[in-house]
Amino acid sequence: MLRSGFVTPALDTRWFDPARWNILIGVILFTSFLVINLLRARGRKELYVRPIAGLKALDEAIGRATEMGRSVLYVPGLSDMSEVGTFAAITILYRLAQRVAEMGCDIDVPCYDPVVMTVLDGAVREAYSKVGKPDAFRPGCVHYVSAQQMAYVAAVNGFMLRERPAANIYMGSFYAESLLLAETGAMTGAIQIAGTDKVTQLPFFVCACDYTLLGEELYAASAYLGREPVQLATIIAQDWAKALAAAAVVAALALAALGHTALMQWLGVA
Amino acid sequence: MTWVRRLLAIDRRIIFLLVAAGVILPLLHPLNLPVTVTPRVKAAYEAIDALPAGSKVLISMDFEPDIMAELMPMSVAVIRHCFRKHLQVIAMTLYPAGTGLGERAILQAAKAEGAVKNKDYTWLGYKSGFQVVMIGIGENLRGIYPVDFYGTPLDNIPMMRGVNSYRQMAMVVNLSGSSATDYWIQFAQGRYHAPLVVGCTAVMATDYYPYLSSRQILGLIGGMKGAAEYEALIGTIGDARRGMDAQSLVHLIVVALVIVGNGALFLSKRAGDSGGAATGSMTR
Amino acid sequence: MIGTWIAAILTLCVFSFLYKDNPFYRFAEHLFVGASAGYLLAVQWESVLIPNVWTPLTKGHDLVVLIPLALGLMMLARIWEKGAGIARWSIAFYVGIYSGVAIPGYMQAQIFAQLADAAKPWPAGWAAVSSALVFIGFLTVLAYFFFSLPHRGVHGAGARVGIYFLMVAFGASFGYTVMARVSLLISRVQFLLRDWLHVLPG
Amino acid sequence: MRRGPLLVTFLSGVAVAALYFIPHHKAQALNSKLLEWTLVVYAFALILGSLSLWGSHMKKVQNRAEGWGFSLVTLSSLVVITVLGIWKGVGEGTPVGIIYDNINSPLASTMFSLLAFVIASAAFRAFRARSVEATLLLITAIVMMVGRVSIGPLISPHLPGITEWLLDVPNLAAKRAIALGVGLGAVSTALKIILGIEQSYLGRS
Repeated sequence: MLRSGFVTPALDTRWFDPARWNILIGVILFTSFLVINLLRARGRKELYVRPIAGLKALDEAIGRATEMGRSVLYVPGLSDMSEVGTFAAITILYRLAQRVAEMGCDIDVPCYDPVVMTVLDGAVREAYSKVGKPDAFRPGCVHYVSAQQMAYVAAVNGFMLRERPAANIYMGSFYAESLLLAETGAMTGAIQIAGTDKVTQLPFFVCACDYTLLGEELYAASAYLGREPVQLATIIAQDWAKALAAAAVVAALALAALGHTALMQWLGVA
Repeated sequence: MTWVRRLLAIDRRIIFLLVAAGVILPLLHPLNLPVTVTPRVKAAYEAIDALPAGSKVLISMDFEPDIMAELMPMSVAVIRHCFRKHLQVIAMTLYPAGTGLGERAILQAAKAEGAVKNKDYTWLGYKSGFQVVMIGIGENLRGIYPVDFYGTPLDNIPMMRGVNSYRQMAMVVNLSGSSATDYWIQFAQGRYHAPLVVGCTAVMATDYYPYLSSRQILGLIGGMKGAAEYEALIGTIGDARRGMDAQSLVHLIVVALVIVGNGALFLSKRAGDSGGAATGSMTR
Repeated sequence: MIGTWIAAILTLCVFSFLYKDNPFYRFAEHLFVGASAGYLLAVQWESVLIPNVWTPLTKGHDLVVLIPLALGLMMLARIWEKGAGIARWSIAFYVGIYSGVAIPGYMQAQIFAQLADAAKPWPAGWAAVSSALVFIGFLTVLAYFFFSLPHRGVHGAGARVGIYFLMVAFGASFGYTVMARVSLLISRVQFLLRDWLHVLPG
Repeated sequence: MRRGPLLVTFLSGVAVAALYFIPHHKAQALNSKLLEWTLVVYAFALILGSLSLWGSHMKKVQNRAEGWGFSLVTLSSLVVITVLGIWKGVGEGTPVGIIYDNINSPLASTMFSLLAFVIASAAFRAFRARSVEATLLLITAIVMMVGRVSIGPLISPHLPGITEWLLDVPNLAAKRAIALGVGLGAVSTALKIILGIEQSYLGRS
């Protein structure tokens, strides 16, 4: 039966929405996991994280591009800052650009979102000067192409066929255009590494690219590339949260089977 | 075994020619194959069908020309269904490029069902901001849309009197090909608890099954097949059903290609050729 | 009529990309980049700069609008080399706002909504088998995504099963998507055959 | 020079995150006001982006670099449509509206339709039974493809049911676990930015 309507007071004057307790506790718990692991990471030199094939391949890809004297193409995704996948694309490029600067090969970063372009331009300049080669930075390598999905893809596809970069790297939030980019790149024979948080596009990157970072691996990538213990600590915090989430589901199911559905309700109210 | 190796590495362009033939031929000589209605599309149809006459339905057509193929016939079918049930359609879009399409869908449906502007439907047009618009509609519709697409203030439109947020709307229908749907779920349904039906491209549909099973959305129309099913439910033959014949043919071509590819791989393996070194992700 | 001809010729220019890169495709590509950039600028002018900045400032004398205007101009300062330092402030604001939106937003829609759904009691009878499989799939794919544990022993076996679930999920998604892509081609061919060449009924 | 912007990120981030939990109408008004401000910043960033686009193509034309004729096409269409759009608007019936329907729209939907071709070539290339995982991917995709079109039910009445099951069970399970992981990764990334652990977005002039 469809509810006829929902009654909320004309002007809400509450200072806290009790229905959102679970979200608040979730945020507090997660922040505490993060802080605890940051403190633990201070002293430690090396933190174990399992190898991710796609990230090892990044070094090979840049090496190959340098040997062949051809450029690396970095596609930071087709979304703006409201998608956190775009933040991941920024943090990954910052560390990747340092390797590119060290190896001395060229990098091209066509951008979809103008705000992301300004951020990436600054991040790549920072990367070049961090490895002591500020003058090797080629102004214009990070450039705005179009904030229209298919105009962007048309331009990047044209670039791939004409400039023939040796490695195509797709990181960030992608939508239906993912396969059009990846399959065009496959036609040119470049080594292709992709990573996206958009679940719908994972099958296409897995099929068309050589290596693919699945969902959460995109967010772990920048920490992996940086190897700084502080960054790796945030990944361990994510693992703790995953373990807690899995335990909460198991507990809620077990309790519900025994008749107590309190935990299940608590998870659901939002 | 050279023909096997040639088969393994068919030139892409031959595959492209096969796909082109698979689409063009059935459009020129329709096969009219049957359409089976799936539960999720039926749920969307029933959620709208259950609304009493005169209820306000907010329809947000958040798609651009590049995915109008699936969502245009779907929009026309849903809007025609609303007009038949004498529901009052408030239509809008969150995409600048969706303005022309949304208006065309409404005019096509209105012509077919004899609906009248400002009495049976209001076209609000485009407003940028995604979440800002959705939160705005929850707080104060006139703050976001002071006037409709044609510049008429909402207060001068008979059907819009008294309508200023989700509370006065019996249903929100979001037809989208992008993350707009996630935000409609998060804000319109999550924050303001508006009943929500979603229509989306086939590729996105699988990701919204969790939201359907958690009752965050009441129905889900997925892709051209969903649109064809909806056309069948309201008894019309639109572009969706004509396209389904071409779909069947192209799907069979792709399946045949995959089988041929694996057959060639099997033969070449038996002949001792390794069939190319396996590098990279799981499918290599 | 001319419009249909222009659209049809541009459609063929893009299709020519399938054969190989050629001047026709390159023309369509460059026209598209320019036209879409121009269109988006005009849309922003009409739907943001005028209603959210110009009108409140001139008509409503709403001085609060000076803040976003200032942030916008600081972003624009980036055109000059030394302007990047100034632009950093509006980038910080922009990034801060959307990080703030993301934390509760993702916590609710991506985390708690999924957990609530995963914790739903299983239906009786045969459907329980499916729910059990969903539960096992959920845990094993999660096991695959653990970073700080090597894929060895029980955890390794779990991750292995998780990969199988992932592959079935990707296969299902890929197969499911073929239809959506083919429908895009169907509508373009319908445009060429019906609106341009008039060889289709209806 | 970074202390100030980092503070702005922290304050605006914490403010908006907190406002999520405060339903007070004044708080929500502030929340939508802050989001509205980002629209204005985006508009100016778009102007900046378009100027950079103009600059890169203009340089190609001035140096008569290879393909400068095509850059002229981009420059002229950019200017014509921006000026016309600002002058006469972009809605249906305006000059830019007509240009949109006959240039932008067909180009966009035709680029999109190329996916029908590349999905076939990708399927042919990737669906090879080379390993257990690849075989699972291949079989599921074929069952899904055949099951979803009108031919499916003719082959076996259970096929549509199987495709639904594939989407309701394995696909749902894997997607839910990935969504949970993405959610945690996103919250972690956003937190790193607000707390200043991740500063690469501030870059260097």
